[in-house]
Amino acid sequence: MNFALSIPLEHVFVLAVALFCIGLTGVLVRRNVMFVLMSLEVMMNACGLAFVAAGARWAQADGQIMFMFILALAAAEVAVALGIVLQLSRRFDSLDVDSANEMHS
Amino acid sequence: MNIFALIMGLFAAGIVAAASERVHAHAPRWISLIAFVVALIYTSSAWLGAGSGTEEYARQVLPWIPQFGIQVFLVLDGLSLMLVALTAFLGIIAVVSSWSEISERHGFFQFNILWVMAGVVGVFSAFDLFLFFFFWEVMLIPMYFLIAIWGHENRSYAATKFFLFTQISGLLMLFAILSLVYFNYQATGVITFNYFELRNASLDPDVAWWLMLGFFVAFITKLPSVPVHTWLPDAHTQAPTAGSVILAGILLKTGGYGVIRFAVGLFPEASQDFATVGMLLGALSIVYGGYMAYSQSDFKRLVAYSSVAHMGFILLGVYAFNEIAMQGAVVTMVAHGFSTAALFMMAGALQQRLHSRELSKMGGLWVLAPRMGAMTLFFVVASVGMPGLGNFVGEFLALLGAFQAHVPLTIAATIGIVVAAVYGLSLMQRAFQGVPNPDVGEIEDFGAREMTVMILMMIGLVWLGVYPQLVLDLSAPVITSLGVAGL
Amino acid sequence: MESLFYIAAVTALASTVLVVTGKNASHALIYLIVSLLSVAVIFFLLGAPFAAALEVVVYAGAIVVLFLFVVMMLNLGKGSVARESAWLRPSMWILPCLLTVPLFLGLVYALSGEPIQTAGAMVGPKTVGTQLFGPYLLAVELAGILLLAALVGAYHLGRRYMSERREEM
Amino acid sequence: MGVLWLIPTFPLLGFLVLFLSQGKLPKIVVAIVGAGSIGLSAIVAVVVGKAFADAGAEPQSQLLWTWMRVGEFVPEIRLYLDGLALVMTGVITGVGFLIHVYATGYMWDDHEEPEGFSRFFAYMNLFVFAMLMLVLGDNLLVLFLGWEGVGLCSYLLIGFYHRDPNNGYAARKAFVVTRVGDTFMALGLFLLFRELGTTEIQASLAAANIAWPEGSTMATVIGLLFLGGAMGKSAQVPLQTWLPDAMAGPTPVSALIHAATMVTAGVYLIARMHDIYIISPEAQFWVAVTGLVTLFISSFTALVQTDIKRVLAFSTMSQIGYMIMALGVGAWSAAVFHLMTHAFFKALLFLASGSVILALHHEQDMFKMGGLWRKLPIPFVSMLVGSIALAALPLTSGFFSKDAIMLTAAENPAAGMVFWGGAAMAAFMTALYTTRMILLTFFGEAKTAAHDSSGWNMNAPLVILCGLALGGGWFGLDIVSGVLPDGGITMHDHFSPIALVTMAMPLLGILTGWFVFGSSRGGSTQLPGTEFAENVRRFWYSGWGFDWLYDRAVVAPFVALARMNKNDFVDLVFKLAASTTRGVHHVLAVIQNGRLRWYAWNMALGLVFVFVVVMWEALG
Repeated sequence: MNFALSIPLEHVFVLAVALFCIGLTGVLVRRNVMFVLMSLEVMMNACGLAFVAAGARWAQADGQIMFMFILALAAAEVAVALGIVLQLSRRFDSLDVDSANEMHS
Repeated sequence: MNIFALIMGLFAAGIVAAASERVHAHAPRWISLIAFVVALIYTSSAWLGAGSGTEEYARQVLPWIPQFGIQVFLVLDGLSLMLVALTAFLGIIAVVSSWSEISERHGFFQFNILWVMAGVVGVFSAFDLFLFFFFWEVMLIPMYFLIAIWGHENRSYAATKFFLFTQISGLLMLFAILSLVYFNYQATGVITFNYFELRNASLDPDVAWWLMLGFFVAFITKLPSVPVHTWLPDAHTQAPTAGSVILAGILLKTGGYGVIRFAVGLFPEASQDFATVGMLLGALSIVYGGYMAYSQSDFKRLVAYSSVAHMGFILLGVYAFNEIAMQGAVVTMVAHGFSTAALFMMAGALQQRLHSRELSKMGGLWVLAPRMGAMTLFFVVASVGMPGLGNFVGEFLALLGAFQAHVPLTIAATIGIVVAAVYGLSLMQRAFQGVPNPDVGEIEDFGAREMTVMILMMIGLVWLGVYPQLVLDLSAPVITSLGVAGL
Repeated sequence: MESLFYIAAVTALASTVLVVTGKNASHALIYLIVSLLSVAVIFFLLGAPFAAALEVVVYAGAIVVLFLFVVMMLNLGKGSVARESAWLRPSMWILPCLLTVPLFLGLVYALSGEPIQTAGAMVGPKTVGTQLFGPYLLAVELAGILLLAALVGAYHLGRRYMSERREEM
Repeated sequence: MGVLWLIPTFPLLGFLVLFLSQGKLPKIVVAIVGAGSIGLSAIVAVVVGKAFADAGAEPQSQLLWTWMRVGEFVPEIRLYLDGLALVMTGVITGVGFLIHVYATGYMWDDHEEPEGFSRFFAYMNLFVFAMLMLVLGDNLLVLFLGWEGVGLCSYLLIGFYHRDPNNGYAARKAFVVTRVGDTFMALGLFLLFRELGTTEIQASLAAANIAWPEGSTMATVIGLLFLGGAMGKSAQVPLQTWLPDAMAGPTPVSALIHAATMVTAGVYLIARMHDIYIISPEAQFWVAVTGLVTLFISSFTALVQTDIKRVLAFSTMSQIGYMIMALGVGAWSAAVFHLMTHAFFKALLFLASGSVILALHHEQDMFKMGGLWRKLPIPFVSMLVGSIALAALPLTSGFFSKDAIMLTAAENPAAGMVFWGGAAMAAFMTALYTTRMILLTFFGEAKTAAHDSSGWNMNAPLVILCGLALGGGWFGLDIVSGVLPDGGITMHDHFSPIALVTMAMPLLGILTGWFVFGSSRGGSTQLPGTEFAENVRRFWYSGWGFDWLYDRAVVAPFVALARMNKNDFVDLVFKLAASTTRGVHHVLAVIQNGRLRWYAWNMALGLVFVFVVVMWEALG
């Protein structure tokens, strides 16, 4: 059974880029660390989409494999990042990413 | 004579001195004193033990990093021996001069002094360029600590300045050393850092000129010569007395030694081409240093600038490229070691008593402390270049030789001795003569300990002044081996 | 059938925008799940069922749930929504958008060219698996180490948080 | 001959004893050591001189040790005794001894520097040592050692009363100005060594005679450089300004150093190096000009001084001017002869004035003296004797020497009448200011109470020096005839017209002086009181404006320059490097502000930038 469609690769890429840019905007705009992390997830997911699409163009498995690595990376990142978020809210009683800034410039 | 043992002994004494502070706060200075006395006796015995006309008093070769042709290659020829003996002697002076000045971390203080001196002995005896550079850096860091920890009000600035100047110029030298080794390797297929082998390296004249410049800049920074002298007044002013004594008496001489041994010794032809510039810098240092010395109001700064002027004679003498002038440079090194060390000791003693180095806060001290006055007078007069004292012999020979090489520059340098009279006597006037400053209460005159070292240095200067032959005989073979033309 | 791709794409975009602009963390997470599920659909349509499954299971299932746990632990209530509104002034969007919009346009321009279709062939889990444990074995190992490190790190960070919480109670 | 080395050794030992005892010896011991060492030297000098004369005045030398040996430069510490050196040694030890004895009285109760008795004699002994090395050294380097040594002692003794900064200033001025001369001399030495390969005096003169033809440029240059050295040491124009200020020292110092011995070192140097000047008449001519200008200028200056010691100082300058001019016109022996007689009468004048000053409690202004001749008979007589010798009244010692100089000068082919005329004018002035000094000091009303407290040790030297000042001219000085080229004092016809005028000048001066200053009995300093005369007086008083000129042309610019650059402009270069680094640090620190979104934004910006560049490359 083959559900695979032949889609213009360009369109998939546009979608990936759009997702990536939305995520990037989120990272740049949000102060709440939770949203920043979510935006990061969006960005990584967009990258994964691009890889999978590229793999699909040649009907090769490599794209999916790269996606899996991105997945692993995202998982690792989220695990650690959420640990930090917990500490942040505990120590500074805030979820502002800048609340831990001790630099004086 | 076992030079390696001497150097390691000083290193070890440093560690023991540092550790001994736990036993008693004053144990380190005794250990340090004993170490230097032993070093002096050991060195002198090598001197006296050898017959006259000896060219090498000791030679030692130990393997170190054979892959790169690096050895622990130590040689004491006349010049080295003289300077090593001076090092040990001034080590004693340095320890005595800060006998009661240091109030904290005695152990680490003496550790630094001993390590600087060990490094200096290494510099004077290393004939492997890598080893030389190693010791060059070894002597730098303890000196940095001496200034940065036990210095006066503006110490970190001065220490950093000292460090940066020396380090950057040292980097140039390292670059020159490595390039020299590389070019020698290209020519011969052998990697070696051995001084004698590198001396015979056949180099393209242009390359040799640039390499010589690398060494030259490093050494004149240490010397120091105008225009890279500006670290010296700050470092001297801020350093503790022992630091100033070592800095003026010994560390500056490593620059002079380096110029003779390496800049000229390794690249005789390139140095010949460079002679006029070298002499020009020398004359410039003499005049400018003297002029700056006059404008200072801080005792130590004044003496520091006078050092710049005196070091100019070394440069002038070396680059005149004849035996008389070069001997003048060598005698100047030794004599300046005595006279300036004594003046810095005096400055330290005054600071300890008055808590100031400002000449405006002195005045009329002769009445309060006649012995200090008389001693200052003697050493000021020596530094002004009075015949019969060591500095005169050095400066006169340097000028006499330089005159044969370049008349206008010698005339300019001779003007420097007038300027020397101006600043020297003005120092004497402002500190010791005139109406006693009412703010100065009773001050303690020199005691037996201080007088002993002062008189030792006086004897040294008079001896150099009336019979410098021993020193001249020591350095003569070295100068001859440089291929300098006699007159 | 192709329309299915475009529907999924639009859903993904819309829900993602809602994630980024949302003020309530829990709601945003739900939108994120929607977005991820849409992407999973697209994976499926691209002939990558294994990736689609992982997207659902790991991303939407594990990672986002982890987020939810944290949101619950931090107890972000109504106050946090108000604070978000204060933090998110409209003017703040201008500068980042000035950056991302050109980036978007540039990337689109760069990626556009002669229209190419995807292969439309299925690459099943078996192929992926052989590849993964064949040429990519070393990378798998590295990923494993990374995950282990993350595990240890997360444990370390979280444990101190929990123990401090316990002391407070 | 073997005891020659003892002559300088005694003063050196005296110095060492006094120096090392750090002023802890009792005063009487100090006096005995201080004066005794010079006395012993004098005795040895007499013995040596007797032996020297008996041996037919053959030059003799004694090698002490080789100073140093560097290549071909092998200066020896060798003492060399010939007639010239013997005369100098005699003056130094003889007059020196008398002055030392006098000083034991003069300095005994010194209220300004009560602790300094021992120090004073230490310096004085060191001075005599250095001076003896100067005249006995057979090597220009040894001569230079003495040369600088006497300069040092001069500095130390001028600044002896160190509590007063003015004295310190005067001392430094003396040292620095003479150092300028020393620099010329050192350069002459370098040049001499380069050309002739030796600094031995006798050897180099012999070599010079062979190497250089008459009129040789090299001889001229070296001659002029040595003349520069002599100018500094002997206070000749234009390096004369230090001598009047040097009077800040105790009076015996002025007598010994700034009248009898040190300041004549320049005369000695030129006399010693006479072969050079004979080779180069041009250099010799400039020697004569220097002497003439100095003697002329300073005799006018002396006329208007108010301080008795400054009068004597300018007088000394002028008399040395005579000596230098004598050397310049070839009256070699006469110059040395005048050096000796001048040492007698000028030492006498200084010591006598010292007695006056002491009696008046350190009052030196002549206008506050007056009428002292009754109260201070011995100083008065001494002063009178010294004055007539200075003025060169016939049959005094000064007459013989000065007459010989002036008559030789008149015969000079280059500009004989100018030399003679200037010298005669100055002789007139000398008599004039001497008369003025005597009248102001000893006649007229008493203005300050005097207490004569001088003991035998102060009076005896005065009496002996009186004898020498009067009779010293009969020595005749044959002893130098073998050394100097003119073979002794040239005998002139004392009854030729020019000789008669020469002889009459001093008498004329005294008469004029009596007429001008005697009528008012010392009441007025003024010459006829017009504004012009007052300006002239001020100009003369300032020493013809040399100090003014040097202050503005040399001292002030140097000091201003020094003030300006106290912080060393070279350091600015390095400070600039440091401050640049610091500035860059501040700029970069703004970027690193710890705000995550700022970092992210910059990362994105970088990404866009890289992307744009890549695209640009790909498309372009």
